[in-house]
Amino acid sequence: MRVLYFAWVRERIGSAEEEVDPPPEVDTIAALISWLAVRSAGHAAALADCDRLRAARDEEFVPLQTAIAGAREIAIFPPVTGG
Amino acid sequence: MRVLYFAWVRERIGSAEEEVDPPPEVDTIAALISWLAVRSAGHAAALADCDRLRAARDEEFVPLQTAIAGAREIAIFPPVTGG
Amino acid sequence: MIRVVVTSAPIVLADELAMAEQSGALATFTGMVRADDGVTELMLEHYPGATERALEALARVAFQRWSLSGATIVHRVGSMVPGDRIVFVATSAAHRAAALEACAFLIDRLKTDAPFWKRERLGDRHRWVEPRKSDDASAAQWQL
Amino acid sequence: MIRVVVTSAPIVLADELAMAEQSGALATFTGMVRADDGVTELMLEHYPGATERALEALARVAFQRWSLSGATIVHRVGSMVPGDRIVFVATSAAHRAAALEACAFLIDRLKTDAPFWKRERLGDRHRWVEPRKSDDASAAQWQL
Repeated sequence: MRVLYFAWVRERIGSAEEEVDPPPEVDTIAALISWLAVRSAGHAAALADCDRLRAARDEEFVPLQTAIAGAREIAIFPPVTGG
Repeated sequence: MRVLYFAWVRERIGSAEEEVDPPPEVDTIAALISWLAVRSAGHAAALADCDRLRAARDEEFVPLQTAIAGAREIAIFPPVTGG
Repeated sequence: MIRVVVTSAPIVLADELAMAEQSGALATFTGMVRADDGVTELMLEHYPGATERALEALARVAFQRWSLSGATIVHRVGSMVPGDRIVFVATSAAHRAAALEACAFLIDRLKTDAPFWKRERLGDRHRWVEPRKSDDASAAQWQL
Repeated sequence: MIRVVVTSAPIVLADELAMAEQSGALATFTGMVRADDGVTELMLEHYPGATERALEALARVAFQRWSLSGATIVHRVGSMVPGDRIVFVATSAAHRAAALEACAFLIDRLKTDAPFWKRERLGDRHRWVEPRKSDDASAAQWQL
């Protein structure tokens, strides 16, 4: 599964994307975020506070409680600020 | 005093403006309209129904009850339809 | 900056936009002649002098109420055909809500507050356009 | 007609207007980079693919809800300086209320529904723009 990072999430992690293979008990985006957070100090800094994070599953905005089974691509990012 | 007519008021009267000198008892725009209405069949057709008329005094929209004393120019016209 | 123009010349959007103040947020509205019911020509009559005065008063009200950096009103008069632009309004402000609201205010209010009259031609007959109740309602919602 | 463009090229208003559908009423909104607090550069990051998808979905919603004849969204990405245009929205409909409302809807909703992130540069430091509560409130007023 591919995980994409944007904005300050990307900056803190130091990478725009990574390929991951989470274990079966990591079943939602929220669980995926907790699982990713221990990978590095950068991951921890980026992913510590779920309240400041939003996500997309296969290019579609979804709540963090969304299941990840079958997803090709999960994106994790701060609240958007376009327009 | 100059009286201006616009739109179908102008068309029915057959003239865009005229100079008039109403007697002192013709003191408001509504009274002026009644006084003008008897001038010709065209005036009567144009000025019969006060509900369908609006007016300006010296280029400023005003109610028909407005006094005409001291006015240079009174305009009489249908409700506006610009934009 | 306030710009009010009443003209019989066509309204060129690119030119108007180039002249419009642009600071943060710019909202515009353009009204065009529709070919409803087989209308072939629209004649716009106005009250020279009073028209400019009414539009300038309206623009000044919007300018202050929404702290605009720019307000433009261009209204065409005379003979037009379907597709021609009748009116262009542009408002500019630091933030979008002010620009969008002021633009809607100006177009709603100029329909009831400025001395213009529309006459439609349909083939060989013509008719004066009746004011719409919905226009009065739209204008009335902007308390002054 | 729906037109959605995400581009790193400057937004040219005259070109966009020439392409926008114009039928009866045309409303536009243009957002520009402000030099607030000494901002010298704005960097717009986005999520390629998802961005276009979100904007097209939004344009389709507006198109149906207000029976539009045209909806255009052009959003710039990459590096910009104060005065540069970030976003252009145009909506066209038979009547003005539909065009004006749909235009306000699109700009309000794209601020919360499309994956863009703004980073401001102030001299030699930079900061990510925080979302504004007022943007959420503006977007939420448009019930779907």
